[in-house]
Amino acid sequence: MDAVVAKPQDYKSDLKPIWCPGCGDFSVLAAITRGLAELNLPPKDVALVSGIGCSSRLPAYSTLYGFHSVHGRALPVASGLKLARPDLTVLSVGGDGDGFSIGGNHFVHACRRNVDLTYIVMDNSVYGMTKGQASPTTQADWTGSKLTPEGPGVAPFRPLEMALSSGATFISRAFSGDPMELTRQVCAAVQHKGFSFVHVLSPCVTYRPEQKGWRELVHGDFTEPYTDRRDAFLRLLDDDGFTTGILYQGAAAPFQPMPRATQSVADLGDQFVI
Amino acid sequence: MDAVVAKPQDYKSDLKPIWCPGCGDFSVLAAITRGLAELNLPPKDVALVSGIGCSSRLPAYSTLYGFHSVHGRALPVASGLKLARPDLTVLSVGGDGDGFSIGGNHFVHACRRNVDLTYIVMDNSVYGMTKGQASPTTQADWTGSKLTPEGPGVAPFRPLEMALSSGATFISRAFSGDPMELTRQVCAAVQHKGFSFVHVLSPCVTYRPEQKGWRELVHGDFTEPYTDRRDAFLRLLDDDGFTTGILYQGAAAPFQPMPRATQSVADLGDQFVI
Amino acid sequence: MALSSVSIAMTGSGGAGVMTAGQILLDAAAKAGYYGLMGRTLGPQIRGGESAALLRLSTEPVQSPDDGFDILVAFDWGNIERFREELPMNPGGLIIADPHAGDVPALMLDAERRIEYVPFHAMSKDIHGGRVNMVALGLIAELVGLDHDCLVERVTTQLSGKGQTALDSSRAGLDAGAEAVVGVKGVPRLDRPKPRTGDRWSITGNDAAGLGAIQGGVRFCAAYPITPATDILEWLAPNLPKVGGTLVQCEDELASVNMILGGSYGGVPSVTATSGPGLALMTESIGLAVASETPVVIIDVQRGGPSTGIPTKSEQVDLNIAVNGLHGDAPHVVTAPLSIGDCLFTTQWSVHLAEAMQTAVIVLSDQTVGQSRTIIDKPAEIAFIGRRKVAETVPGERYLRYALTADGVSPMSLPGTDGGAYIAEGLEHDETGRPSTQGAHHTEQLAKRQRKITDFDYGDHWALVDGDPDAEVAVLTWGSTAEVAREAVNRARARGVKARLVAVRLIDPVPADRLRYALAGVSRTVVVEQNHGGQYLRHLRAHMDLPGRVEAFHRPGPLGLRPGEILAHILSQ
Amino acid sequence: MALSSVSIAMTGSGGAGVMTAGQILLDAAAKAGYYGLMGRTLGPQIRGGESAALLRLSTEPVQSPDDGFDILVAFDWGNIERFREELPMNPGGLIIADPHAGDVPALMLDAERRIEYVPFHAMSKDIHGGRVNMVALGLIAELVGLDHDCLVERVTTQLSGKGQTALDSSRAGLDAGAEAVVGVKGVPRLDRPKPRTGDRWSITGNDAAGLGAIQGGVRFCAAYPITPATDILEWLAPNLPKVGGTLVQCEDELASVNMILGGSYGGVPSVTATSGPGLALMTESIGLAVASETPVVIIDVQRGGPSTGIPTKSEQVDLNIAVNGLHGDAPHVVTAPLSIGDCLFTTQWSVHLAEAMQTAVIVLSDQTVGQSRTIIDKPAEIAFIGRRKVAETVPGERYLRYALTADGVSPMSLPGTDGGAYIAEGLEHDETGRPSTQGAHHTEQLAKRQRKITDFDYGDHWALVDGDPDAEVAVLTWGSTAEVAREAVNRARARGVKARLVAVRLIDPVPADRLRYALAGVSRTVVVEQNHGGQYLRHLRAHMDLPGRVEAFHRPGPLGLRPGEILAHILSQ
Ligand SMILES: Cc1ncc(C[n+]2csc(CCOP(=O)(O)OP(=O)(O)O)c2C)c(N)n1
Ligand SMILES: Cc1ncc(C[n+]2csc(CCOP(=O)(O)OP(=O)(O)O)c2C)c(N)n1
Ligand code: SF4
Ligand code: SF4
Ligand SMILES: [Mg+2]
Ligand SMILES: [Mg+2]
Repeated sequence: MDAVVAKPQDYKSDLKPIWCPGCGDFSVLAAITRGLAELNLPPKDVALVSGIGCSSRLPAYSTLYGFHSVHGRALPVASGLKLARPDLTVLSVGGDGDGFSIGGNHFVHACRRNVDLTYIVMDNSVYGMTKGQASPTTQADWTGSKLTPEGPGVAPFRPLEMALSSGATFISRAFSGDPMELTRQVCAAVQHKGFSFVHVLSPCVTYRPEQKGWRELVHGDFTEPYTDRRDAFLRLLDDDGFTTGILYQGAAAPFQPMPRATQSVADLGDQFVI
Repeated sequence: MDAVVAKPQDYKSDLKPIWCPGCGDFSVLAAITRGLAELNLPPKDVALVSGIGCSSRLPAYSTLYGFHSVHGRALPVASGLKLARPDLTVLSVGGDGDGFSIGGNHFVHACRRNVDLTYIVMDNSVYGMTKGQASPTTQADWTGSKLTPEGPGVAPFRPLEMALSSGATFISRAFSGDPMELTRQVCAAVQHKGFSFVHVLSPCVTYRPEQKGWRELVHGDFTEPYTDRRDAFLRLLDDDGFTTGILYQGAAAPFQPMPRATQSVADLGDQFVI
Repeated sequence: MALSSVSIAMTGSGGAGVMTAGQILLDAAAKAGYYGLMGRTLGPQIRGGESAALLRLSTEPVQSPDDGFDILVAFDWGNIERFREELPMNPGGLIIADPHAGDVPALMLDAERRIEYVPFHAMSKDIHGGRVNMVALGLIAELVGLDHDCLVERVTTQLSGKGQTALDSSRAGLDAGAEAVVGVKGVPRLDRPKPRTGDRWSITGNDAAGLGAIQGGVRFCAAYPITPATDILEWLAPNLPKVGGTLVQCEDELASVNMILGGSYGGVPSVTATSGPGLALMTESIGLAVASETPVVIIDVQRGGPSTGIPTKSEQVDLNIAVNGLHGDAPHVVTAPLSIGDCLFTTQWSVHLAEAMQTAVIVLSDQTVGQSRTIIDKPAEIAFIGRRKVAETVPGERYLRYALTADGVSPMSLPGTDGGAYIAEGLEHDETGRPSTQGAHHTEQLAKRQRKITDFDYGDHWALVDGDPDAEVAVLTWGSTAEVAREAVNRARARGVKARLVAVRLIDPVPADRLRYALAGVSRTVVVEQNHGGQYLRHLRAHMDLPGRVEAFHRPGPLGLRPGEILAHILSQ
Repeated sequence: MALSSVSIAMTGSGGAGVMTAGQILLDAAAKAGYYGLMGRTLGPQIRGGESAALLRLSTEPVQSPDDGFDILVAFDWGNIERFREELPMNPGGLIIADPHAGDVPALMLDAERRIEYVPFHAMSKDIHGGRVNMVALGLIAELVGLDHDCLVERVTTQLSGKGQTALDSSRAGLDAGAEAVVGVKGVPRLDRPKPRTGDRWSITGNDAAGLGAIQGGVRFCAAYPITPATDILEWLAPNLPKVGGTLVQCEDELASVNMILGGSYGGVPSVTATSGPGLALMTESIGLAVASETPVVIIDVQRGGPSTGIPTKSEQVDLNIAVNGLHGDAPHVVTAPLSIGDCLFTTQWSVHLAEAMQTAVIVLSDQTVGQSRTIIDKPAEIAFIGRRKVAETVPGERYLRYALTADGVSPMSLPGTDGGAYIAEGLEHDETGRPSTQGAHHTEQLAKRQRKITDFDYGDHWALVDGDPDAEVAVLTWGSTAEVAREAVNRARARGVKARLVAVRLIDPVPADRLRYALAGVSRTVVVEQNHGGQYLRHLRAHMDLPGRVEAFHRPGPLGLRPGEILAHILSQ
């Protein structure tokens, strides 16, 4: 495969997605396969790790290695895999509920830890898989769920700000309806050395049909990535949540890889000899 | 008790703390009892909820109602208590490991949820109770733990920034060695309507003896609380981690209290009648 | 051919309105005086996938499915292979298919099958705004002998607010369907309903669980959505506030269970609902409930396992974790509702048990009872209301939160009470609640926590025992398989086998004496459950010797157990 | 009076150097040719609290404590009531106290007690830089007959780097202590050590577990600190990198277990270590390991429970959760080391089992074996190395990750292998790994996952069986109580009772056939364990009928079981 030029189809499996027609996640799948093809990464050397949710079904629709883990735990699984197998390209994908609600702690600590992997969150401000409850990014006054009939009543989670505060070294936002920009970000994120976070606005046409209107709201104003956290912060304070582009790219060294052996296992016991 | 003026001793139990002599947590206990006395809150109407750690032992040293829960879960227990019993004054206390490591997700979501309670974290940048491992606030190059002999290698967690990004409406920092300021903050935090977060630098003299030097580093430069998130952010970008005072106080409404009954239980079944 | 019960399946792709039609049929039958139940099965697709409504209508109260279906109405055959096995047909059962959807797939055919083609699609096209499901509904109702006016009335109620045009076209569809019956032969018809008085309810197990919780005294719920438990929460969310309670959607299950610990510590009976994966996340803090003696109720609506498993299908597979999933020696209580309707009683009783014993109660419901709907007579009032032994404290006197009482239950003081302050403690402690590592304190507190569970008087509610006093065979089961087992026992008895049903609601502690008494005299005990490992049988064995020959009868999901297979087992030995 | 073993306890407040003295004594004895072990008990204070070093020195290999102590040396009596019960004395046992610390407290006194006062404190004051613990050490060594030079040599090694002054004062302390012996009467002395060749190790169970993991092939560890498991991690952290591996400190246990799932999916054998509360948090993802067939090893160093319980003390209380704590039908493996030294073998074997069966293995160690130190002969090399059945994939051909093989183990492809890509899946799936809700797939995968565990050949390692071929009594135990039980059996046999020890390493699956064989012929089976609920006995009952009369012998901690109480039970019936 190394010599030949890879095509996006090489990365797509023949399993039919369970997604609703029109779901934003189709574009994300397409952008990932296109991005990997552009980077010409052999499918056998790439792994996709996800949690549980509509979006977390994505790995099965690829020809890559993958782990469809449990709800909220994609990032630890992905981190363990990358730490144990630094030779692989590791991506983690999932939803806003998976990543920011039940998986919120791992998100924060993965940003801090800076393991060299890419995390793509398909944010639809809803729990699609469980049929339409509020997620952390849902507006406080959204009354569309029977579970929170008066609205969740909680200020929405700010993914980019949280990533920046937590120490992520690559932060971007894309819209599933702009596949070229999304593909560009996937490529840049995969190439980034360290933890990269791509926040994708990916509409749920079934439980949040109004999100079809996102197309009108999105604007590509993060033109150049900031390299200074301060600047990125200042920029974010003006953010309306619909600005796309790469916000920030820092330069911290990625987290420790597997070291080379310097001693044989047989000698390890020597330390116990009296 | 309402008529009489409360004294700090009224809030202190006769149980001898397990803390090491010189531990910063003694001052935090003193500040809490002093603050409650100043506010003249009857001990029977105050509850202290904690997780597990040296600092989390604090409730037992008070005469208040308390819940010594499990590691990392103080905030949900405290939130549940306050939501079910809005008449009580609820405080939650614990350590940096309890609050920012295993309890990190609850911290983030408690800041967002804005339940009317006060969270006091005794931060010593170490796991005291388990004998000295790195915590999220430990410097990346601290080699004092056998578990991370080369240092944790991870950028420290920024409690104030995280609280602000997560949506907390009261954020302050104090030093256990400045009991007057700490007491002032406890009082202000308890009086704040909504979630209040008091970050206390509280040295661990046993596993981080160098923290005795914090006295020299601390400076009280958050003089007036900002009321605009932007200003607070800008201020934090210059923070060295040792600035004390009340950084921010916002005005969002606290999370939903228990409503009044409008219907009898007996009538609830009517909806199932065909 | 008139029957006391008829079973009907309707299948079709999402959007075809299978579930709506099923619900209308059930409610219309209820109005007409019948009983019945409706289960549902869905494909993995979030929207537009295949689905089936699985009904049984009956002249008598019924909460078990029949062995198979008498009528299968297929709007189309999309992905039928995925749930073919969930659509067993009764011998001589009738398939009604639409020629528009093509031939009946081979895998639906066997020797005994009869097929009729009805052009639902074409018929609906003839009606302005016509829908396939209404035509089918009209046909089915007429076929099984359900009063057409009743049906029309129900549809009218259901569609009120959708405007006259919608009503008119639906009505036209129902009429067209009813008229098409003449072409269909060999139709099973229901007996006339018996005259009954009093209200009847149409309710799902999950809604019933929610109502049971509130009737038991619950005013606080904190939870995280998970299939198939979410409906309980979605019912509680708007209903709790009506009675002065509240529900919080949490960031995860760790938060849920700890929030209800907080609420309960405050004196407000509290509940959460989840399924296997969520229960697994809660066990550390359920242990805290046990150690700190804080009453909480956790409803686990079981689904196919292990791991994420089969979220939309049913199994009785979380008995192991519910009973033994806590670390340390952590006695607590596990219950299981015995039917859709019994979700009400069992949940209410469980709140009572949790409050009375100040412990954690795990209720093992499952997808089958939780998400099925049934018609029941309006339930009688249930006396059980969660009542804690509240401490009478004396200011100035030391209050012993964990006092060593005879029954093991220590009066609990509620925050706000003078002289009652104490620390709810997860560390081992002495009677005051102060941490202690001493063996004496440890042993006495362990014994007390055990005693209060073991010595409690659970009354007659531990199980449903029914059948022959001189039975030779006992069918011993638990939870949602009870009604299936009951039907099997009744059929066996009708064939002259002396048989008894013992359907257990109290899973742990094992009510060994009562079980021995209930099983007295039988020479065979058939233990029936729907899982791969035979979890209940192992649990029983761990605690007692069962009388007679013990026969394990269990298999995994997704197809629910059927009376016929249990009957066959009973007869085969 | 010369003995083959002498037991010594030293107690004192933090800072008195009790633990240092204990460790030096043990190592010096080892150097002199003795065996022995040292446990430790600590108060709740983080620093400066009371503590005790609990030693037994012996001419023969020994890994069980004796019933009580022959000598108790008290530097002071601070908070002695908190751990009095952990300091049982042998009949005629000698208390050596410092008059400086006041009278011997009443609760230490009973009829058989003998007391000698030695002014350690005053003696140490006479030495420049003198320390109480060195004086005591000198005295004890001399009392029990340990060569003074050996002791001095050991102290010298230990203190090398602390400077000559420290050495000189320590030496002076040892000398002074040794000379004080003349005033002390009625002293139990050790027999001379037997001559032995070969290296000996001084090792704790937790260190041994770490070494076993690495020897088994582990190269990745992710974990969160928790008492009493942290030492395993603290040993692994610097040692894994030496052999090309790494350890990550995680944000919590949810992260730990999922990180090792990731590492293992990548082909690197992976381990985590925790205690009860952490294990509880891990069960959801251990279920994922089972369903996705990803090998992982979880070492649970058990502590007193339930909930936070008694973190620093030992109990065998997590059997329930380890065996049954997963939701769904989730067969996996549970093992338990049989002694401090056996932590090495059992952990290594467990890595082998996990890799061979592609499943989760939970190792039930505990605080007693984990944090005690023992002297053993250098262990022989163990053959077991984790080896996975790796798939031979053919690019272009569909790889069946979850192929239905005869033994249930499906060859696994590792990322980077051409043609081997698959999705590790926690949803139920077919052979390819694609999600499926079909009963046929579910049943066949459930059966396969069960079969690979049940049918595996565990060899002779499932237990240690020892004793009389014609035994009448079997003492059946598991994990860390094995050595205590062995001593009880040996004492019973010395008294003419025909007895056999069956100490089980393989807790689940229950090796029923092997157990029946091992218990064949006995008329009594005494099941010994250290917990309140009799968890192992219930587990065995759930799976098999035990032969003969079954007698439960169990009690909770913190005091470890003693050979004498088991012996008494054996003799009493
Ligand atoms: C431990 C656990 N809790 C809850 C669930 C139920 N659940 C499955 S997916 C999901 C939320 C999915 O939302 P999101 O991550 O935003 O994905 P989406 O479906 O919107 O793409 C939930 C709550 C689960 N599978 N496991
Ligand atoms: C689930 C669980 N994991 C781990 C532990 C072990 N543990 C107890 S306290 C603690 C850390 C305490 O650190 P911190 O919260 O900073 O408190 P400190 O002792 O420093 O005051 C840990 C890891 C536990 N009790 N429970
Ligand atoms: S429910 Fe929403 S998120 Fe899920 S597949 Fe459908 S459109 Fe996409
Ligand atoms: S170990 Fe540190 S944090 Fe704990 S009590 Fe001692 S000084 Fe305080
Ligand atoms: Mg979503
Ligand atoms: Mg700390």
